[in-house]
Parts: sequence; C-alpha cells; structure tokens
Amino acid sequence: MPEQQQEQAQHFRVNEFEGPLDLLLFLIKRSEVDIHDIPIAEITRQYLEYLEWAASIDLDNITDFYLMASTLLYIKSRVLLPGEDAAEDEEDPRQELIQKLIEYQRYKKLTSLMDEQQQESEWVIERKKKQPVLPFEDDDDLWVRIDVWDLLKSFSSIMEGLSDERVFDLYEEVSVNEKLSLIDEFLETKGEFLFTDLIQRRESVMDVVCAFLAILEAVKSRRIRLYQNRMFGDIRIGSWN
Amino acid sequence: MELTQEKALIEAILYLESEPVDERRLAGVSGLSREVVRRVIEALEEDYRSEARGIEITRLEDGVGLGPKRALWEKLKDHYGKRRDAKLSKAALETLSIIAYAQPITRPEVENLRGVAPDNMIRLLLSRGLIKEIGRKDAPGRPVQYGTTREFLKQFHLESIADLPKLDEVEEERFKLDG
Amino acid sequence: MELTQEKALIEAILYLESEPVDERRLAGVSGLSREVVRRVIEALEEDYRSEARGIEITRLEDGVGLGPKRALWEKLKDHYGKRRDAKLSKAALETLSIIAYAQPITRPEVENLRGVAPDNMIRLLLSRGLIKEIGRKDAPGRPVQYGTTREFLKQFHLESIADLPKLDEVEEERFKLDG
Repeated sequence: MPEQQQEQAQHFRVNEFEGPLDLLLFLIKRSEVDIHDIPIAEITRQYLEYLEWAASIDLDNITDFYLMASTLLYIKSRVLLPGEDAAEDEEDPRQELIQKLIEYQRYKKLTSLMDEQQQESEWVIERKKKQPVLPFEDDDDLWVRIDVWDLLKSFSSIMEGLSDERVFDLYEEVSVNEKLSLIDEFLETKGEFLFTDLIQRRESVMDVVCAFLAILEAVKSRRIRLYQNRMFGDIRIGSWN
Repeated sequence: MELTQEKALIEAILYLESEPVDERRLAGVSGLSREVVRRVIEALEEDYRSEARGIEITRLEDGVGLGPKRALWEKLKDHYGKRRDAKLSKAALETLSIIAYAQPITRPEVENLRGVAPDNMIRLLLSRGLIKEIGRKDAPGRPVQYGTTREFLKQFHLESIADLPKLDEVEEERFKLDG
Repeated sequence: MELTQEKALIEAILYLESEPVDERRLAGVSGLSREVVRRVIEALEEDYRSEARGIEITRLEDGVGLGPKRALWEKLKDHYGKRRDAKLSKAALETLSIIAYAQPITRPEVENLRGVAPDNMIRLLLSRGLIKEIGRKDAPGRPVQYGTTREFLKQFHLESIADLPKLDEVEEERFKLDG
C-alpha cells in the first residue's frame, strides 16, 4: 500500500502544492481521515516520505516544507510520549496545526471561488475615451477674448522666428496680398471704388506700388475691371461681372 | 416623485464622468443636496431597467457611474472588451484571496495562513495594482497592512468587497475553527 | 416601430465610443443593417427629447454621437468645459493671424510659415466663419486661397482689414526693401 501511494504521489507535480499545508491537506484527504482527529504518526510518515522523494526535485519553498516536517515530528513526539503531568484537560498538541489546516482549507475553498470569479471576468468592457468634455463650441468666450493685438503679437512672433530672407519675401508678398484682400473687401462692401481708396499711406511708395501690382493681378485673374475716364485721372475699379 | 430636471442633470454628469464618482462630488457638481442625489440615482436605476435602455448604473465602492448593461456585454466585447492582464497563478490567486477576505492583513499573517513566505506574491500583486498598503498594524514593528484596491474590484467585476463570493452555510460550518 | 433591443444596443455603443462615429461603424459593431441603425438613431433622438433625459444625439459631419444636452451646458461647464482660464489654442491663434496678415494665402503657404500642417485649424476657422476661400492662386494645382471674412472684421471690431495694426516701425525697418 505505501508503495502504491508513493507511486500515486509522484504523479502529482511538485508545484501542485502551494506549500506544506497544501500537501498536508492532500495527504489527509487521501487517507480519508477526519481532519479533527489526524492520525499524526501515519500522516507524518507519509509527509516525510513525500519530502524525501521531492527533495531530489527543486522545490520552491523547500525550507517551508522542512519547517513543517519538524513541527509534525514535534507533535508526534508529544502525542506518543505524554508528559508525566499529562492531565485530561491538557490541550491536544495537534490542536494548533488542526486549526491552521482548517483555516487554510477555508481559504483554499475561497480561492477556488475567486478563480471562478476570475474566469468570469476574463475581460472588462472599456469606454474609449475616459474624459469626454463639452464640445468646442463652448469655447465661444475664448474667441471673444482675443483682440487684434493678439493677432499682431502672434504674427510678429512668427515673423521673428523666420530668417530675414524668408521674411523679406513674405513682406513683399504681404503688401501686395494686403491690397488684393482690400480689393475683395471693397468689391463686397462698396461694389465700385477708386484706386486711391486702396492707398493707405500716400507717402509710401511701396504702398502705391503694391496697390498697383494688386490691381494688375486682379485684372489678370478677372476679378475686376478698370475704368479711367482721362489720362492720369483716378482709376475706378469695379467687379469683372 | 418627479425629479425630472434633476435626473437629466445627473445623467449628463454621469455621462461625462466615465469613472464612478461618489455622492459628495455629484452633489457638488450638480448643486443638489446629497439626499436628492441619492433619490435621483435610485430613480435613474429604475428608469434604466427599461429594455430600451442600453446603459445602467454601476456601483464601485461608494462611487456611482454609468456603464453598458451587463446583458449587452457579450455583444460588445469583440469591440470594446479589454482582456485582463494574464491570469494569476495559483499561488498569486491564493495570496490575493487571503488578502481580499482577511484584509487588512500583514505579511506575517499571510505567511502564517499560507504556510509559505508570500513576499514574491505580494510584490507581484502590488505591481499589478490589485493590492495596496492600507495602514500599519498597531503591533511591535508596526508591520504594513495590505488590502485590495479599486482595480481589484474592477477586474473581478465586484461592486465592493462585500460582494466577494461566499461559502455556503454548510461549508461555513465545516470550516468552523472550533468544530 | 419597436426596435427596443436595438435601441439599447446602439445606446450602449454610443456610450462606449464617447466620440461621434459614422453609421458604417455603428452597423459593423452592432451587427444591424445601416437602415436599421438610421431608424434606431431617429428613435433615440426622439426618446432623448424627454425632459428627464440628460443626454442627446449629436450629429456632426463625421458621425453620430452622444453628448450632454445643450440646455445643461451652462450648469456643467464649470466642471467639464475646458478650463476657465484656458486660452484659445496657440495653433488656432497663429493660423488666424497668418491668414489675416498674409491673405490671400494658400494652405501650403500657411504650412510653410507655421512649420505644421494647418488643415485642422483651417477647418476650424472655416467652421467658425472667420475665414473663407476667396479664390485660387495662379500656380500649379491652383491651390485655394484663404482670407478673412466680414464676421472676422466684426469680431475684431475692424472696419476693414486695412485697419489691422501694423508691425511696428522697428520691425518694418528690417523689412525695408532697399534695407
């Protein structure tokens, strides 16, 4: 029988047992004995047998297993050799171990419940975005709070970051572009206007040149028609259509 | 009981929150009293029971939130299910169970119950955010006490630790220490 | 028209998505036909009209989503709006200032100045009516040119774009053609 048992035990992988208590519980169960009345000598024998066999294998918590072995041997000795003053009401030397085993058994059972719970909750459903905020339109007041000076500051700091060469090209372009935009604006607001309307700073040659280049550009792209009723007279500008 | 406007307001807040929030915050944000908040949530819970609704009130510890109905999860999991981290080993799960059921609990107490030094397992569980230090025991050396986290509840689909699976009465009897 | 189950499913999906999604995705995720999805959304829209509901269907060009009801925004914005002291994003301000000062200007030209693709910002400014397409550049590909709108003038209290403040003299010195 012991041989058969040993063989059987060997079929259990070592790490099957989470620790010495686990192994003990297994042995008790297999021997079909009452946990409250463990035949300590027999169980100790089986325990040591197992340990001997397992020692050749690298058991993770081997020291814990040996610690339990010494506890078992101690209890066995107490049971077999009652002290000279052994009284009826003296505590059963097995009591502490039994309590531990019962408690461990309880947690083992709870662990299996948790394992079920774990299987059931293999995945969680997650919302894509954790913090939705109110949509952008709510930022209306943010727009209201900026003014033209913010625009200027922003623009000039962009300019500062550019090399002179690029700024140079840009500035030239800005001026012509500015006039082109002004043309569009006047077409929309006035319908018809004069070339001189496009000139903001009469003393600036650039201003005049840019305005002139702009109307040439606008004519070329068929946005405006020009009318001039006399040589060197003011130029009237109207929509192409 | 009407609470029409209040229900709308709380629903909107819960929609924006995503994670469960406690009554106090709901009261603060909505400007309603905590008593009203409580009643509104009960009313919403009732409304959401309708089969035409796809969301429901979820509770996590003392927080209240919205979430898709459990009954719909199966249909939703392909697109929105996030696999949990790798499953816990038996040893890790055993340690976690002990901490969950016996919290607050110190390292030596866990060791005593398991019969094995639990240091590695505790480190693992800490790193996975399933347990945390929740205090120190009033005992020599003032050892750290561990307990489970919100993340633990979430991962195990529990509302609170009171929801931990229970032994039935027969088993409870069997494990009575003074049996 | 019943669609009870379908409404629940779509509601849950919209909740999980948080952001607007298109019909095709809704159909894909729910397993419903696009026709049914469309009808369900109309039905939900109707349901959400109830005063006891705090969320509503929002339709954007790129899809359908859920959001807190507009009527509640005022109450919610302290906690869930962008932060109060938030500034208009730098990207938006920069793009607008470039278009204002350098108009008419094409998208690649804005990109060249900012060093960042301005597409989102241009879309945003267009949607707010601050800029518009004002023509096409006589260049390869005839790219669209943008300029500011009347709305822009109104908002910045300008009578004309000629009133935009000029770069100061010092800087202009730097740009003098015959420097």
